[in-house]
Amino acid sequence: MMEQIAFYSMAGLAVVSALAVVTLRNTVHCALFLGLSLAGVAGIFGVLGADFLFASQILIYVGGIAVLMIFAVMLMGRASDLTLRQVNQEWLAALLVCAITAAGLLRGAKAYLGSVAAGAPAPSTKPLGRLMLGDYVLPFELISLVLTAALLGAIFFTRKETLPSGGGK
Amino acid sequence: MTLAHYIALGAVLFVIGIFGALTRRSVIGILMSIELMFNAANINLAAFNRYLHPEGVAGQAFALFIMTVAAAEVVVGLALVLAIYRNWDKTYMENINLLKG
Amino acid sequence: MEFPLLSLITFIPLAGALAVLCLPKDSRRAIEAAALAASAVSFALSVWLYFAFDRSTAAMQFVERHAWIAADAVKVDYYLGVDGLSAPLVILTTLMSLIALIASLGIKERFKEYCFWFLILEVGMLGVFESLDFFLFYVFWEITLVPMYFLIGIWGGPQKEYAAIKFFLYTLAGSVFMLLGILALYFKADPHTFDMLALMKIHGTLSFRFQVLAFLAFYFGFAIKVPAFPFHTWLPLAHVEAPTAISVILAAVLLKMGVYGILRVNYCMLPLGFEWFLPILVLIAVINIVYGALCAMAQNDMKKMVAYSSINHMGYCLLAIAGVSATGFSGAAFQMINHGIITGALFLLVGVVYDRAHTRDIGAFGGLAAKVPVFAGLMSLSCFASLGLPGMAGFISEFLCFLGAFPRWKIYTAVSVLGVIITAAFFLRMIEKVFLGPLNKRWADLPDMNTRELVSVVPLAILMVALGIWPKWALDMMNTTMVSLAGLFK
Amino acid sequence: MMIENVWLVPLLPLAASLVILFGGREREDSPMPFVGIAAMAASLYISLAVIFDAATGAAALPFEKEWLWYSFAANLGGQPSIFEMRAGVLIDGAAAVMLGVVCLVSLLVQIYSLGYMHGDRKFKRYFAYISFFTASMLGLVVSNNLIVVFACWELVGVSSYLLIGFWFEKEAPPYAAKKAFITTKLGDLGFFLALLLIFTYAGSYNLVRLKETVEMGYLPPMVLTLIGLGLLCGAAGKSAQAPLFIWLPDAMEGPTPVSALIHAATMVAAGIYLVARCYFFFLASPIAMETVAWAGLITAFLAGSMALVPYDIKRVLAFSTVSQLGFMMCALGVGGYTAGLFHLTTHAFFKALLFLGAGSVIHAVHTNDMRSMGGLSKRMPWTFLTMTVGCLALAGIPPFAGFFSKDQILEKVFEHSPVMFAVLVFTACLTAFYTFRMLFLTFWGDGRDHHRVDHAEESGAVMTVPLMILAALSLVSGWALEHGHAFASFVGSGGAAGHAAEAAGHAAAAGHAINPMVLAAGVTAGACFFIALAYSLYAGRDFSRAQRLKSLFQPVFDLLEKRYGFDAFFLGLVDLADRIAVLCRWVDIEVIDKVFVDGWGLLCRVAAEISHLFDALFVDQAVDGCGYVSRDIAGRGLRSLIARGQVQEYMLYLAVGVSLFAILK
Amino acid sequence: MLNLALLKSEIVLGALALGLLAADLLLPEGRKRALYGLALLACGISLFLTGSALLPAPGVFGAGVPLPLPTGGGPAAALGAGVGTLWSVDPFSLFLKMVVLGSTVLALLLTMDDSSIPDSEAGSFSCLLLLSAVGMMLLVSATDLLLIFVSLELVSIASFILVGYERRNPKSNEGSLKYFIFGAFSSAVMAYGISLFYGATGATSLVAAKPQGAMALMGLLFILVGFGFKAAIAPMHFWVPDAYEGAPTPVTAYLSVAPKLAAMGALARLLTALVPAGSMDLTLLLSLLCGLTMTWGNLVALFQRNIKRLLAYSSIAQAGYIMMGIVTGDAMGLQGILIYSFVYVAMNIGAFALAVALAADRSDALDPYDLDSFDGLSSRSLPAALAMTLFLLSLAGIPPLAGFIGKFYLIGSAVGTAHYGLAIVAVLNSVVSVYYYMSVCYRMFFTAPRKGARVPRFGAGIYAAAALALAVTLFFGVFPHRLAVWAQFSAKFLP
Repeated sequence: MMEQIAFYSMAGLAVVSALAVVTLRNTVHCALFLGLSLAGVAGIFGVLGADFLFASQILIYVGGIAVLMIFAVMLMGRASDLTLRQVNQEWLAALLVCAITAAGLLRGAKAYLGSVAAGAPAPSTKPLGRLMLGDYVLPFELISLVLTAALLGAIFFTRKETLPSGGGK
Repeated sequence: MTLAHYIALGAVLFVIGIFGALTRRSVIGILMSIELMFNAANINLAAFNRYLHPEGVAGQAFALFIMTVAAAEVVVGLALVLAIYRNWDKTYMENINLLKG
Repeated sequence: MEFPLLSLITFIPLAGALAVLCLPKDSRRAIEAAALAASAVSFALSVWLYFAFDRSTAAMQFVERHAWIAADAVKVDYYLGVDGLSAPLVILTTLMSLIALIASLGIKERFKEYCFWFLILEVGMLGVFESLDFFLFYVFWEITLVPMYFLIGIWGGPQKEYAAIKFFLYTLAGSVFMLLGILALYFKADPHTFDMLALMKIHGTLSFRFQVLAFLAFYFGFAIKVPAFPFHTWLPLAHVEAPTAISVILAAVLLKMGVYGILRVNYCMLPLGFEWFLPILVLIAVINIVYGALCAMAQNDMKKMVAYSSINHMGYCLLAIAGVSATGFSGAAFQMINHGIITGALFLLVGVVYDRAHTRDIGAFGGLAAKVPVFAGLMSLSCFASLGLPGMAGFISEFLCFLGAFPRWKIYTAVSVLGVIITAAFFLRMIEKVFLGPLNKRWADLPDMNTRELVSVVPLAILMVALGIWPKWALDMMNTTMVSLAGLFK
Repeated sequence: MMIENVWLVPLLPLAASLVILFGGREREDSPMPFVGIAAMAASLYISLAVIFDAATGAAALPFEKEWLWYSFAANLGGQPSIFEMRAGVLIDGAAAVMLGVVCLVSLLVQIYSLGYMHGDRKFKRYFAYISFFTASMLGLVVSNNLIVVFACWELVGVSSYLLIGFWFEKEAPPYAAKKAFITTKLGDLGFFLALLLIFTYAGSYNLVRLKETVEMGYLPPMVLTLIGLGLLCGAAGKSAQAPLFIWLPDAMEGPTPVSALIHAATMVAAGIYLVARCYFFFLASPIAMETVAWAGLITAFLAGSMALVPYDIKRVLAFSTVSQLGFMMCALGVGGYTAGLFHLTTHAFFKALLFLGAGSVIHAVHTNDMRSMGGLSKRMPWTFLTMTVGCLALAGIPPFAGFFSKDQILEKVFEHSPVMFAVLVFTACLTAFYTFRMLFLTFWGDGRDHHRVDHAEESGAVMTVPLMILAALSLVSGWALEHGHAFASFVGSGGAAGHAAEAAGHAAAAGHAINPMVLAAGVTAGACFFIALAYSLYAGRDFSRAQRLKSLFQPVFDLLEKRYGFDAFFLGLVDLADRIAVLCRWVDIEVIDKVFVDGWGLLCRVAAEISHLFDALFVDQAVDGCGYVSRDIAGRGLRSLIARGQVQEYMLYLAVGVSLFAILK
Repeated sequence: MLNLALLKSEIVLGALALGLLAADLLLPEGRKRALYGLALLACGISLFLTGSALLPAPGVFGAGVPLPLPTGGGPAAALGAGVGTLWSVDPFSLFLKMVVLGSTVLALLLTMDDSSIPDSEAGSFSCLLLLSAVGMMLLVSATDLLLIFVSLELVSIASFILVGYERRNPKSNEGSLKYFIFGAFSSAVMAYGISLFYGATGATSLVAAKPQGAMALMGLLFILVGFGFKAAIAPMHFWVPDAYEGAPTPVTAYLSVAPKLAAMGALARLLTALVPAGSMDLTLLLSLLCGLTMTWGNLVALFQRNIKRLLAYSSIAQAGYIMMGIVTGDAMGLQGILIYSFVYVAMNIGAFALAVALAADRSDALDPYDLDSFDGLSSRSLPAALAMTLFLLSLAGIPPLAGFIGKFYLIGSAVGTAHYGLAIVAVLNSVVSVYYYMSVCYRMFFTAPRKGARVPRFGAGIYAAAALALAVTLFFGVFPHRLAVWAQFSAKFLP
C-alpha cells in the first residue's frame, strides 16, 4: 500500500510536472517544473529500490542539470518570452503522433501487467561500483572522454572572442 | 505494483518528452523535453532491472551512463545556445534558418 | 607463356593515352605522333591477328587467362580470347580507330585531351570484344561511356552537352540492367563464375522464368546500344552532335557492341529466354528496318539521315539474329563489319562536307558533283554500298541476313525487304539533291578533299569494294564459329 | 577452245572501264575510249568464237565452269554447315546468242558514241560507264549462279543510273536516273524474295542444280509459283513491264546511244533473259506462266497504244520498246521460248538501229521534238535509209527481221489463246502505225522548223557506219536465223528447259495451229494498212487530219498522254511514302523519344521535384534567409511566429514513421 | 576477461588526443599548426598498432595463400584479436578501424590547408577529431549496447562541436545547432529503445541476446533510429545537408565518411548478431529504408548548386548503397560494406579535397563552394579536373574505379540473395547519380573558366590527401584483389 501511494504520488508529480514543462509559456517556470519532474523520477527510483540511482538523480539531474537550465534560461531570457506562445503550430500533429506512440507503448506495457517484483530490493551501490570498475570499466573511462569532449565544446562555444584569430573569417 | 505501471509511466514521460521536443519553440525547451525522454528510459531500465532481471545491476548502471551522457549533452547544447544567443540573440528554433537547399 | 597479343592490342592505346597525358599541351606534333603510333601499332598487331587466326576452329584463340580477383565471393579472371565472332570486330575496331584518329587530326581545340579520351575509348571498345569474363566485359563496356561523354560533349555540335549526357545516361541505364543480368547469371552458376564460356553451358539448369528475366535485363542493355526500337532515339542526336571522328566510332564500333552482346550473351547463355523473345525481336528488327529507313527518308540533315540509316542497318543484324540460323549469324556478323566500314566512311564524308560548307542541310546543296568530283564519287560509292548494292560489301551481308531470317520469318522478312528500297530511295535522293542538278552558286569555290581526308576515306572505300567482291576474306574467319554457334542448341 | 575463256567476256570490259575511269585525265580528246572499244571487240571476238564453236559442234553446250567464290555458314537440311558459294559461267544456246548480241550492239554503240559524244566534257567517264554497263550485262548473261546474276542485275541498274543521269548538271536527268533506279529496284524486291525462297527450298543458287531440283519436283508448287512471280517481278522492273514501265520513257534523258544500249541489248533485255534463263521455274508453275503471258500482253498493248501520241522521237521509241518487250514476255509466257529469244535478238538489232538513227537525227537538229523536224530525208539520207529499214523491221514487214520473230510469237500465242492473239495482232498493227508515224514526222515532207532542219547535216562515218551495220543485220538476221530453224536449234542446243517444253507444246497444240502463211499475210496486210493510215495522217506538211482525229477521240488521247495514269499512281505512291516518312520522323521525335528517353528523365524529374519539395519544405523554408540574420533581427521576431520550426518538423516526420511502424507491428 | 590490451590502438589514440591538449598549452600562439603534425603522428601510431594486429593475416599483406577460416579463438587470437566483456577485436572491426583512421588522416591533411579553422584552435580541433575517431573505433568493436551507446555519444558530441567550429560563421552555428537538436533527440529515442531491449532480453549484450516479442522489436526500432541518425539513413538524414554545408569543409569531409561508416559497421554487427537469432524479420523495413535513402539522396542531389550540399546528399545516397550489404547480410554483402567503406573514404574525401582547393581561391565569392568554382577547371588544371572526374566517376560506380568494385559487391549480394527490387533500385539510382556527378564534370570540361579564375593552388596537405585518395581510387579499382581478400577475411569474423 505504501508502495502504491509512493508510486502514484511520485508518478503523478513526474507526469504533471512534465506536462507543465512542455506546455507552459514561461520558460523559467518550465525549467522549475523540469526540476520537479526529475525529482519525481528520482522518487520512482526510490520506490524501485535503486538507491544509488535515486541519489544520482537528485545530484546530477535535479541538482545539476535542472539548475543549469534555469541559469541558462535566466541568462538568455527576454521579456517577450513570458508572453509569447512557446508552442509551435504543429502541436496538433505532434499530439496525434504522440497519442499513437503512446498507444503503441502502452499496449506493449500491458504485457507486463502480470509481473510483480520478487523479493525486496537489494542495495545496489556496491554492485554498481564493482561493475563500473570491472566489466564496465571501458565505458566508464569512455564517459570521461565524452565529458572531456563536452567540456572542450562548452569552453569553445562560450569563450568570448578574444583575439582576432589568424586565418578565421 | 506491477512492472506495467512503471513501463506505462516511462511511456507517458517519453511521449510527453517527444511532444515537447516536437512543439517547443525555444531550444532550451527542446532540451528540457529531451531530458524527459532520457528520464523515461531510465525509469524503464530501473524498473526492468528490479522486476525482470534482479540478478544484476546492469540496468541501473546503464541508467547512470545515460544520466551522464544527458548531462554532457546538456552542457554542449547550452553552450551552443549561449554562443548563438551571443552572436545573434536567438533562441528560437525556427529563427535559425540560414541554410537553404 | 604465350605472346599476349590481345593484351597488347588492347593496352597499347592505353599506353598511348598515358603518354599523351604526359606530353605538354603545346607540343602538338608529339601528341599526334604518340596517338597515331599507339593506334597504328594496335592496328598492326590486329592485322597480325588476322593472319595468325586459325580459321578451322570455333574455339577461343589467343586466350590469356590470369586470376584477377580471387576472393570467395567474387572470382574474376583477366580472361581474353577471340573467336570468329569477335576477332573481325577487334580488327574492325583497331582499323576504324586509326582511321578516325587520322580524320580527327584536323581538330584544333584541346587536342591533347581529345587524343587522351579517344585512346581510352579504343581500349574500352577492344576490351569489350575480347573479354571472356563477364566482369571484365562489363568493366570495358562501361569504360567506353566516359570518353564518349567527353568526346561528344567537348568537341560536339551546338547541342553537344545534351547529347552527351543523354547518351551517357541512357546507355548507362541499359548497362546497369546488364550488370544485374550478369550477377544473376553468376549466382546461378555452380560454382559461381563470371567465365562466359562456362556460363554458356549452364543454360540447362536455368528455369524458363529466370531466363526470360535475365534475357530482358541483358537485352535492355544491349538493345539500347544497338540501338533497337524503341530505344534508338539517343543515336541520331548523339551522331549529329558528335564530331565527325566520333560519329564514325559510334557507328562503326559502339553499335556493334550491342549486337555482339545479343549474340554472345542473350543467344548463347539464355536460349529459352531467347526463344521466348524471338517473335518480339523479329518485330523490333522489322520496325528498325522499315521505320528507321522511313525516318531517314524524312531527314534534311545528312548526318541525321546516315544516323537513321544506321538504325535501319542494325535492324538487319537483329533480323538475322532472329532467324536463329548459321546463315543469319554469318549475316549479322558480316553486316557488323560492313556497316562499320560503310557507315564509317559515310560519316567521314559528311564530316568533309560539313567542314567546308558548315551545313549539312541536304537542301542547301546542289550540283556538287561537278565541283568536287572525288568527293562526289566517294560519297556515291559509300551510299551505294550502304544501300546494299551488289559488288559492295553491304550486299553480301544484307543478303545473308535476309537469307538467315527468311526460313523462319517469311512474312517479316518480306516486309523488311521493303527497307531496302526505302534505303535506296533516300540515299539516291540525297545524292540527287546534293551532287546532281545545276550547281548551287553558293558553293562555286568549294575545295575537293584534301590528303588527310583521302587517307582516311579511301582505305574504307577500297575495303567496301574488296569485301563485296571477295567476301571470303572476312567470312572465312567467321564460318566455323557461326556453325558452332548455330549448332549450340540443336 | 575459246569457250574455256568465256569468263573473259564480262571481265574485259570491266577491266577496261576501270582503266578508263582511273587512267589518264579527263579530256575531251582522251584516247581512253579506244581501250573500251578494244576490250569490247575482244569480247565480241570471244563471243563469236563461242557461237561458232557451238554452232559447229566443236564445243558442247551447255558449258559450265565454276570456282569457289566464298563460303558461309548456313543451315542446310536443318544442320548448320559451311556452304560453299561457287560462281562461274554457264553457257547455253541462249547465253551464247545473248553474248554475241550484247557485245555487238555495245561495240557499235561505243563506236557511234565516239562521234555522238565528241566534245563532251565527261567524254572519258562516259566510256567508262558504258564499258561497265556492258560488263554488268555480260556478267548477267554468262553467270551460272543466281546470286551473281542478281549482283550483275543490280550493277546494270547502277550503270543505267549513272548513264541516264550522265548529264547531271541538268535538272531532269538526275531525276530520271533516280526514277529508273528506284522503279527497277522495286521490281528487284520480287527477285530478291524469289532468291530467298530459292535458297530456302532448293539450297543452291547454281542454275544447273536448281534446274535438276525443280525438275525432280522437290519444290512445292506454291513455292514455285511464288518464285516465278518473284522473278517476273524483277523482270518486269528491268524489262519495263506493266506497271513498272514508267521509268523507261524518262530514261530518255540519257545520251541517245545509251538509250540504244539500254533498249536494245543491255538493260531491258535482262528481264526477258532472266525469265528465259530461269524458265524451268516457270515451266513448273502454270500460274506463273500465265501471269507472264498476261503481263506481257498487257504491257504490249498499253505501251503500243501510248506510243501513238508522243512527239518526242525517243519517247516513241521507248514505248515501242516496252511494247516489244511485252511481246517477248508474252511469248515466253505462252511457252514460246525460242520465239521470245528470237524476238529479243532481232529487236536488239533494229531497236539499236532506230535509237542510233534517232540519235543521229537529234545530233543533227538538237531537239527531240518531232514537230520541229520533218523533211530530213534529204539532209540525212543515210540516216533516213537505215532508219527506214529499222522501221520496217519493227513494223514487221517481210523480209525484215522483225517480221520473222513477231510471226513466231503470234503463232505461239494463237496456239495458246485466240483472245491474246487478237490483242497482240492489233498491237502489232499499232506498232506499224506509230513506227511510221515517227518516220513520216521526222523525215517526210518539209522541214517544219527551218531553223533547225536547214542546218541539219548528215552525221559522220563513225556514226553512220554502225547504223549501216545494224541496218544490214535488221535486214538479214530474221531471215538468216529463221532459215532452217537455225536459231531454234541453236538456242535449244543447250538442252534449255524451254526448248524441250516447246517441243512438247508443239505436239499438243498441233490440233489448232494456225497456218503460218495465212498469219504472215494477214499481219503484214494489217501492218501495211496502218502504215498507210499513218501516211495519210502524218506525211503531209501539217497534220490537221491528225488533229481532227485527236479532237474526236480526246479522252482517249488524254488517257494515252497521261500514260494511263501509271505515272501519277507511282508519284502518288512516292508522295505517300514521303508523308509516312515525315510522320515517322514526327513520331520519333515527339513520341518515341519523349516516352522512352525524356519520359524517364521526366519521371525522374518529377520524383526528384517531389522529394526536393519535401526537403525544401523543411530545409529551405522558402524564405530567402541568406543574410537576414545580421540585418533584421527585431523584425524577424514577429514574423517568425508564423514561420515553422524545421528541425522539429524533421523529428515529427520521423516520429510519425516510427509510431506508425510501432502500431503496425 | 577484460582484455583491454586488445584495444591498445584506441587507448593510445585517446591518450594522445588528451596529450594534444596538453601540447596545445605549451606551444606558443604562432606554432599551433605543429599540432596537426602531432595529430597525424598520433593517427599514424594508432594506425600502426591496428595494422600490426593484422600483419599475421595471410593473404592480406603477404602472399595470396588461402585464408584460415576462423574457428573459435584460434586464428583470431593469433591475429591479436579477441573478445573483451563488451567488445570484440576481430578483423572486421580492425578493418573498419583502419578505415576510420584513414579518413581521420585525410581529414587532418585537409584541415592543414583549410582556412576556415583558425590556427589558434588547432589543438582543440585535432583533439576533438581524434576523440571522435576513438569513439568510432570503439563503436565498430562494440558488442554491447552500452558501449555502443556511449561511443556513439562520444562521436556525436565531438561532431556537434566540430560542425560548429567556425564560430563566427552563422551557417556553421546553425548547422551545429540543428545537428545537435536532432542528435540529442535521436539519442534519447535510442536510449529508450535500449531500455526496452534490455527489458525484453535481460541484457544489453549483443552476443547473448535473444530478442523476442513486441517490446524487443520496438526497442530495436528505436535503436535503429539512433543508428539511422548517425549513418544518415533516410528519413533520418535531414540534418545532413545543413550540418555539412555549415561545417568547415574538412569536417564535412570527415563527417560524410567516418561516422557513417562506423555506424554502418556497428549496425551490421548488431543486426547480424540479433536478427538471425530472433524470430523477427526486419528485412522489409531495412530494404525500404535502404531504397528510400538511395533514392532520396540522389534525387535531391540533382538540385544542388553547392558542392558541399551536393556531396552531402550524395553521401546520403552512398549510405543507402552501403546499407544494402546490411539488408542482405550475406558474406558478399558484408564484404561489400567493408570494401565500399574503404574506397568510399578515398573517393569522397578526394572529391572534398578538390572542393577545398578550389574554394580557397574564392574567398571573395558569396558562396565559395558554389559549383561554378569548377567552371573550366580542365583548362586551368587538367590533372585536377581529371582527378575530380575520377573521384566523381568512382562515386557513381563506373569501372574500373574503386567505387565500382564496392558497388559491385553490394549489388551482387542483393542479386545473390534475391533482393532483386533493391538491386534494381540501386542500379537505377546509380544512373541518376551520374547525372549530377556529371554536371560537375560538365562544368569542369565543357564551360569556360570564370573571369579572373586562376590555376588552383594546392597546399601540401590537400595535395597529399588528393594524391593518396586518387591512388587508392585507381589502384583498388584496377587491382582489387588484395582488398577483396582482406574484406573477405575480415567479414568472416562476424557471427
